[in-house]
Amino acid sequence: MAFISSGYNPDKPMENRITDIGPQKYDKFYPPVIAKNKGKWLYHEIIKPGVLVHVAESGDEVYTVRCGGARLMTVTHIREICEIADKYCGGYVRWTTRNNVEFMVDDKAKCDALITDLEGRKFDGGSFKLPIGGTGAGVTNIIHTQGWIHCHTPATDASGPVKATLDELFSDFQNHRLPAQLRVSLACCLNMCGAVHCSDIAILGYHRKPPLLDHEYLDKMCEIPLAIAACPTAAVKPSKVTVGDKEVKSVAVNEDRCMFCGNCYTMCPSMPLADQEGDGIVLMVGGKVSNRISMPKFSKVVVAFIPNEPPRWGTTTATIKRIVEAYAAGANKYERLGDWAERIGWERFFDKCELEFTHHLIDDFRDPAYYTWRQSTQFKF
Amino acid sequence: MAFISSGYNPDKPMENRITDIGPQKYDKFYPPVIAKNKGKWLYHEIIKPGVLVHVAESGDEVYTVRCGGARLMTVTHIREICEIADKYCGGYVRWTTRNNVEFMVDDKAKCDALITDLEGRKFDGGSFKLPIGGTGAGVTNIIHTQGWIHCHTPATDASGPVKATLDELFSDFQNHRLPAQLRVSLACCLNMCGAVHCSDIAILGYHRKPPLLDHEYLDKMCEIPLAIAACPTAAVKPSKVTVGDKEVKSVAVNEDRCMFCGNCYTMCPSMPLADQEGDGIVLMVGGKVSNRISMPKFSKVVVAFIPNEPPRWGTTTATIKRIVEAYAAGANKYERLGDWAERIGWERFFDKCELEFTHHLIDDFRDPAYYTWRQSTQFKF
Amino acid sequence: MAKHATPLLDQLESGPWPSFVSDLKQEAASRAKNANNVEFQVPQDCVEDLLGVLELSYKHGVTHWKHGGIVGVFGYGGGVIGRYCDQPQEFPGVAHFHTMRINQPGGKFYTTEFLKNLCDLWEFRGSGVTNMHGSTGDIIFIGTSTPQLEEIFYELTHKFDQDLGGSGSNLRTPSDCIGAARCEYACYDTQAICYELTQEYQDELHRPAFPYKFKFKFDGCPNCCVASIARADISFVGTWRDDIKIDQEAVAGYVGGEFAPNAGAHSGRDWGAFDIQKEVIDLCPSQCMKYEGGKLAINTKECTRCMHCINVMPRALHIGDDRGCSMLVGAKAPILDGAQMGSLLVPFIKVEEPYDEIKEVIEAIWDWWMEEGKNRERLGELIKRQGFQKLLEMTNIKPVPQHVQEPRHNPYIFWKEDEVPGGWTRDINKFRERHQR
Amino acid sequence: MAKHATPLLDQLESGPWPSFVSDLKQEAASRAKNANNVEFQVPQDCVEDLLGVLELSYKHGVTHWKHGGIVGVFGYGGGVIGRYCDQPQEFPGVAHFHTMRINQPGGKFYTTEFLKNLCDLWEFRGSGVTNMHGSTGDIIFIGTSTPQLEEIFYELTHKFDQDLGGSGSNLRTPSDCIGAARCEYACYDTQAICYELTQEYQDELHRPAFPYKFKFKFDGCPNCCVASIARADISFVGTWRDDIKIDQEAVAGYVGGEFAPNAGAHSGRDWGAFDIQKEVIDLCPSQCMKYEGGKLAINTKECTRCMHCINVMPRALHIGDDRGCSMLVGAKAPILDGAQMGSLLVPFIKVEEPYDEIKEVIEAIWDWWMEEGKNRERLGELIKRQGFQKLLEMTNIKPVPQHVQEPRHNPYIFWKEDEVPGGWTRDINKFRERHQR
Ligand code: SRM
Ligand code: SRM
Ligand code: SRM
Ligand code: SRM
Ligand code: SF4
Ligand code: SF4
Ligand code: SF4
Ligand code: SF4
Ligand code: SF4
Ligand code: SF4
Ligand code: SF4
Ligand code: SF4
Repeated sequence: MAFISSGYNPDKPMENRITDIGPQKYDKFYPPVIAKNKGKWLYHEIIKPGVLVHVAESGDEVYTVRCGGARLMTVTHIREICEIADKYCGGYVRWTTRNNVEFMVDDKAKCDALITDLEGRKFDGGSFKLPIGGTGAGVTNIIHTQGWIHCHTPATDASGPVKATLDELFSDFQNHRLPAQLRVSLACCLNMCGAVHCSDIAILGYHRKPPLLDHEYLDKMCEIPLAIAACPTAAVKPSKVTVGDKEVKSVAVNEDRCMFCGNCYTMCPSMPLADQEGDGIVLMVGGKVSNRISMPKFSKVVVAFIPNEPPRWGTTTATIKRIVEAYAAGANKYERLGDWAERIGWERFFDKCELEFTHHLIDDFRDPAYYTWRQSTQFKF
Repeated sequence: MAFISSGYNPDKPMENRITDIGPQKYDKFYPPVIAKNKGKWLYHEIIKPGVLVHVAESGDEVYTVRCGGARLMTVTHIREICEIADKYCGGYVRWTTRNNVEFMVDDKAKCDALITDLEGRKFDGGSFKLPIGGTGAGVTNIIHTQGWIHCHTPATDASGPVKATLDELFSDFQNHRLPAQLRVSLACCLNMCGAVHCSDIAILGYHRKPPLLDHEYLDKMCEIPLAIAACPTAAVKPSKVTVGDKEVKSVAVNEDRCMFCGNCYTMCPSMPLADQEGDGIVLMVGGKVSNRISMPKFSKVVVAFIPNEPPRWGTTTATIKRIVEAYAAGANKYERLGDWAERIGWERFFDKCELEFTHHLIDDFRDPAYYTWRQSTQFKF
Repeated sequence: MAKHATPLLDQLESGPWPSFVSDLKQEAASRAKNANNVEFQVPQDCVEDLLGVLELSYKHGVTHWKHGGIVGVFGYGGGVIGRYCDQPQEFPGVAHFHTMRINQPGGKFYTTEFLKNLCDLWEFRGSGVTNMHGSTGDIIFIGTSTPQLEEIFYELTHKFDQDLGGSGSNLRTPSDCIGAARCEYACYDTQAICYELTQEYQDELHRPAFPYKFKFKFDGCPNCCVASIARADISFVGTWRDDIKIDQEAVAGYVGGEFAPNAGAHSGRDWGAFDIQKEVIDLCPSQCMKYEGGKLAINTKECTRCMHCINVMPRALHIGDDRGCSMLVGAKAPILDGAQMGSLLVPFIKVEEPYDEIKEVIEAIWDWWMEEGKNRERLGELIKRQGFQKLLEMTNIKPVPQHVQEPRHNPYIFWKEDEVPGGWTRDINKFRERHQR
Repeated sequence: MAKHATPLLDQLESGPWPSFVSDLKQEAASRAKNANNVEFQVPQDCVEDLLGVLELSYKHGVTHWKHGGIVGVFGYGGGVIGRYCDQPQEFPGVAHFHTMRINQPGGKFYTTEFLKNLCDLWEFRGSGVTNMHGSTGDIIFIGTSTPQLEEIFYELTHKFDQDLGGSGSNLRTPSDCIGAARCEYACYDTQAICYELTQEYQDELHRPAFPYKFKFKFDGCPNCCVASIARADISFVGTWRDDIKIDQEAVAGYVGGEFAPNAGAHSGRDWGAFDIQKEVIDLCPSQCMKYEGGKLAINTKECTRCMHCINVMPRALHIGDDRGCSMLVGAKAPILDGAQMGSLLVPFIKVEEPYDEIKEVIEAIWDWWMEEGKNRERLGELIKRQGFQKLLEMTNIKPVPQHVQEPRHNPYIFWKEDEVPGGWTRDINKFRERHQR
């Protein structure tokens, strides 16, 4: 493995340096039918799950075939996508904001051929490479984060639970039977790298043990004042500790004030939180971001904890499935999950989804908590 | 004016002392028709504004005539009420939870005579002594507090603004033309001695100048630590001040953090807030306490400040009248003021009531403030 | 002629609403005349001076009363609010002008005999000026001097079998709606329990042992005519668990226009013919009603007992038979940390003598609050500070979804060590075996 | 044969959803085979080791990655996230395994040519594993070593005219919905402004000068397909001010069953015949629609542009012509003080080149935040700390009722001295002239 230079000269980093050029300009990448009709689209239709047609003022049409994808993608897979795009789409392709792949063609016949091709592609393990779906009143791809594949703070994996959940919900990826769109998201820790806090169903990795303290190294590896300042509950305080026969500067954690957010660990590697028994999943439901009918809203915590169960996170996926089925059975047409829960009342939501209500679900975080308690005699038995 | 003893012996306070006997037992004071039919009422009807009939399972009826009253009442006035009750009601009378007087009779004929009598009674100054009204979809008596008649912390008077407002709203005290009941309340300072924070219209006395500091006396008259602890914004700090040629212990106030709540003054008389130019009225609207249709809710601040204008508080009463008329014109049947404002949107509320929206009306008090800003693109131009 | 000119106040004599100025003037005149030869125990012209000092406030735009100082009756920590005028030379009649709180009877029913006795006493030993009633519910005697406090108390207790109400860091005078006495909506007897608890907790009412004030209020149904939800540390609001009783014939009477909707509450305007669909079915917050084929049906399981349909058709609909109350806790005015409404703690509890179950809840709350509450910290603020979960724990009440309007949206769950397998004590070196630095 | 046994991960190869494990395995195999004789600049078996370390995490139930340390390219403060494995001996191929963020093109449109170039580069100088795309929007190259960072950057800029995205206390890579490119609902050209602002603020994007991260996201309409409201310090959401355009004939088409409602989004279930009253009129949040006599009418003044009716009948209803966007500020994830959604700051602003008005707002916000924001304090938290009123003051925007969902319910108004006649300086002795102690 010989080092091959790009032309970059480490001794003269500024030589020929090109910086601040930004991304490629978007319109260089528009397929011709898009370039021509941009801003002049009249309406669209979902021909069947995963397949859309948009019709322009000019009469032009663009057919879009949306395919699911693990967003963790190798170059081999991307090359295969390119190959398909070259074959059917004039060398253009796009990704959606939820990590689906969209192939666009400008006539119906090409579209049918494309679909047949896509449906046939499978990985050796048996899963689809590019399943068609993700439109309309169904489930689409799960927005997610890095998890155990790359991050240092996760309380659960990302790609694994997502794969397991989407296997469970797969039929709804290819169907429009739900009352409205249902957006599932996953974040592997409280940092919530995504819009997880406003999802119909959010899967959240959560720690439950206060940080370990690596006293011997703490002062060497961390800036103690930063670690202290990082804690939102002021649980971290400076301390002196005897390690062996030396007294070292370190920190102490008031464990009863710790909410396991991991901020201290972000600032200081000598305060790890992760723990096999402690870590697991919180389920939140009923959030949304669109302004349609109701205003955007936060997801609410409905299951305080489910242990990590790799590789298939069975309890998590079964619980999600139960929620989806209860929603499908109970909600009105166009009604998002959160709107349904609010209409029937959260007391009914727990009944219908067969979820246990525990004290953890009652807000106790700062002043706004009060507004989530019930200041009324209006409730259902 | 010779001192006349009750029998109490100051030297032996415990002699014959009777304590802890509580109030009179309620049922000693029930009119016979009430005693007989208690718990067995079937339905009621408002025959006309201020006049109710309740019908019992037994077939018995009780007619109630409700009369407004300044709740500040002298014994002369109470004796007149007793005289009426003796004449028509067998010597029974009651007050409502909103300081109205209720005369009850058990047949219609007595009721008519009673009404005629009441309608004729006026004070020398010309106002009614016992105007009939206060029922149904109208305005009833204004709940209020002590104001300048007795309290040490008010930012406005109570009885005066209440009289002025009820003169302005008088026709609605005797009419059922409003969409629903409309409850007006007044509190003369932030302590809000009443349910003012949940009223359709709340008139609130408010200071706008930080406390004066009577340094010379402060340490003598107050417990400095209590004054410091009283401040909800931690604006009060201990300090040393030179008065004349003496250094005295006192406090300092961080004026930018002061919200003029008067808590420090409650704990320490050497920190008065009252000021002719500073003090005045805040108007809040849209609160309610009943659980009917919508849940109870807080009133919202819609006018940040109106100067005190004794004796008739013209701007305040005119503003209230404008709000009532806009509500009467715009709301649906059964719709409380707050429900109306929420249905049409607060942006429309300000239009329709011709009120100016100022920065003061945007919440900036602690974390929950965030939840009152608009997290949506849903709004009206 | 009046002792003080009151040109500003005089302007409040006109207009239809009863004028407190006119009333005060008639009292002043009555005292001046003293037709019954009362031996006034406080200055005869105190009402004149009250008008005078009020006129001065109208001129100055500020109050002329100052702090009370501690006055009261022996052995009680409440029931009296001390008050002094800050211009005693000019208004000697009100130089000392304390109020006394007299515990009102349930439902505020009176015999004129009792009232007249009070009037006589108060004319004799005080200013003759009252509030009927104070915001908490008491009869307020406005204005007497320190020496008269014991005298009045003595006469009240000895002659009239009547005690003072609360003030200070006490249980405050409980109060109730008229309820079963004259209201068909009452789900329990508000007067009975209000009286019983007032008697049971006389010690708490008169002797300050609490961190701050504490209030009970009793509403017979969710209409909340005593506004308990807005202003009681514990509000008791009547409710029921079974079906709303429907008299279909009477429903037809409303639909047919025979009966006025809402008992005539909307008679001041022509709202058009009664439309049961629009006015009842569509406004039901839980959308649990149907009117089909001339029959009204309610799905009890989904009903939130908001009272609307019953209010609109009181002849046709009646509250259920399995009655009791909901208990909500923590309501209070804005000082210090913002106003609160009561939060639902006990969704349903029977209201039956001797009220033992209810007393258990009350006392568990007090134990916690007296243990943990800071000086001048209301129950609502303690709940906010330590959390609703803590309240449930201390009252031994199982968390149910009814406790929340919605579950928390922040996931910041404070797990306790014993809830987490393996506990919190871990060995960094063991961790480092699997995770190098 | 695989370098590491992965019995747990293998179970994720079954099931219909695309298996990332299968994909990683195919990549591992491809690198092992190296059909094109690539001179891999990072370990050829790094994907095997990635599978291995992931399997270990599946066994241990915890991550095996540790803190990054500061790595990057010269002169930039962002674009690279350092990452090291905590078991480097066992998995040397991923001992150093940094990610690079490549600023994605607007709307995430690509030519295959460009993509293939990126693939070649990343196979050659990195692991060949990517995220398409990261949550902020970037193309994420997962896994390379420190020396390769500059090489990749050099090739990207010199060969592909392509820059890195943001990380650190920088402007983050802005991102947009597909908008006008293929969507009839777009109220402005999301790609154009996203590109323009990305270019304009390259310095802010690459060189950390902010208290913390800062994000722009561009949604063409209130459907919010890039979820800007949930996760952008400034979200730009398209809207309009004039009438929704109604094609009555097409409305009739929907009513008659000729067109599928909501463009066929509900085709998976039989919801019965389309009922315009129930499905559109009754669901309109502002109740501003009427369907009478076969004509649809919308009261524009009351419409809140929620998109529902347009979504249901895209052939019949079209957004207005007076278009622009709303700007909302402060959205962020829960760390530290709780999640926020964007709060409406600018109800309406035109989105037209050169976007000067918009830039003014942005820069006023930045000036304030850079002046007042604490280290690691997001804009949303600063707004919470100093108040929305302060934000309006600093951006010179007039307060309007549109800014609030409801006016404050606490009356705790912090008046400023210059707003109060007479100011705050008062003389206690003068006060005492009127008010004795
Ligand atoms: C392709 C994509 C935009 C992009 O730039 O990539 C897109 C495309 C469209 N969206 Fe979207 N939305 C896309 C992400 C979103 C998101 C963002 C997200 O989920 O993270 C939202 C907000 C979700 C939320 O509220 O939680 C979103 C909320 C909507 C809505 C509102 C639906 C609702 O009931 O609240 C509509 C309207 C509709 O469905 O009729 C909509 C409508 C549409 C239309 C019909 C717009 C059009 O006329 O072309 C497009 C096809 C819809 C479909 O798939 O059924 N799009 N759409 C995104 C596809 C994601 C995917 O792969 O599944
Ligand atoms: C007499 C009184 C109880 C008492 O113990 O003294 C009372 C009596 C009745 N109330 Fe009330 N309410 C009384 C204060 C209240 C209050 C408390 C307050 O205003 O401070 C409320 C809560 C107000 C709020 O929500 O802000 C109250 C909310 C109701 C409601 C709910 C109305 C609504 O639209 O929300 C009803 C139902 C109705 O009006 O049909 C009701 C209904 C009734 C009925 C019809 C009950 C009955 O069947 O007898 C009584 C006659 C109503 C009328 O006046 O039109 N009562 N009622 C109080 C009279 C006060 C007064 O002098 O005006
Ligand atoms: C007399 C009365 C007002 C009236 O005109 O009716 C009253 C008068 C005072 N209240 Fe009150 N409160 C009165 C009912 C209330 C109520 C209403 C209620 O009980 O339903 C409230 C709101 C409910 C609540 O308790 O939160 C109320 C909330 C306050 C507060 C704020 C308490 C809080 O936690 O937010 C204070 C301030 C304090 O305690 O220092 C206060 C303090 C006071 C003081 C003692 C002022 C002080 O700091 O010394 C007032 C004495 C006035 C005077 O000179 O007569 N008063 N006070 C009411 C008692 C009469 C009665 O016994 O019937
Ligand atoms: C790569 C990415 C997740 C992904 O799998 O896609 C990511 C990964 C990380 N995020 Fe993130 N964030 C990513 C998008 C987001 C988003 C979503 C967005 O931008 O729309 C959010 C929520 C929105 C927001 O900004 O609030 C997000 C909120 C955070 C936070 C919490 C920030 C907050 O104010 O609450 C942190 C914590 C921090 O900054 O210390 C964080 C920190 C991190 C760090 C740098 C962890 C750390 O503390 O060092 C993660 C590095 C993971 C790794 O090893 O690769 N990341 N992060 C996303 C960036 C990819 C890209 O450029 O496209
Ligand atoms: S959510 Fe947490 S663990 Fe997951 S990628 Fe983001 S910072 Fe890392
Ligand atoms: S995990 Fe969060 S709450 Fe706990 S000590 Fe660390 S920073 Fe503080
Ligand atoms: S509201 Fe304030 S000023 Fe008025 S009586 Fe109560 S404590 Fe006194
Ligand atoms: S008035 Fe209130 S905020 Fe101002 S100093 Fe006094 S206690 Fe503090
Ligand atoms: S609260 Fe209910 S029971 Fe009590 S008076 Fe009002 S309506 Fe009747
Ligand atoms: S009481 Fe209220 S919730 Fe129950 S049926 Fe009647 S209107 Fe509906
Ligand atoms: S946000 Fe609006 S404009 Fe953008 S893609 Fe979605 S529907 Fe179209
Ligand atoms: S866009 Fe929304 S608010 Fe406007 S008319 Fe359509 S449904 Fe109603």
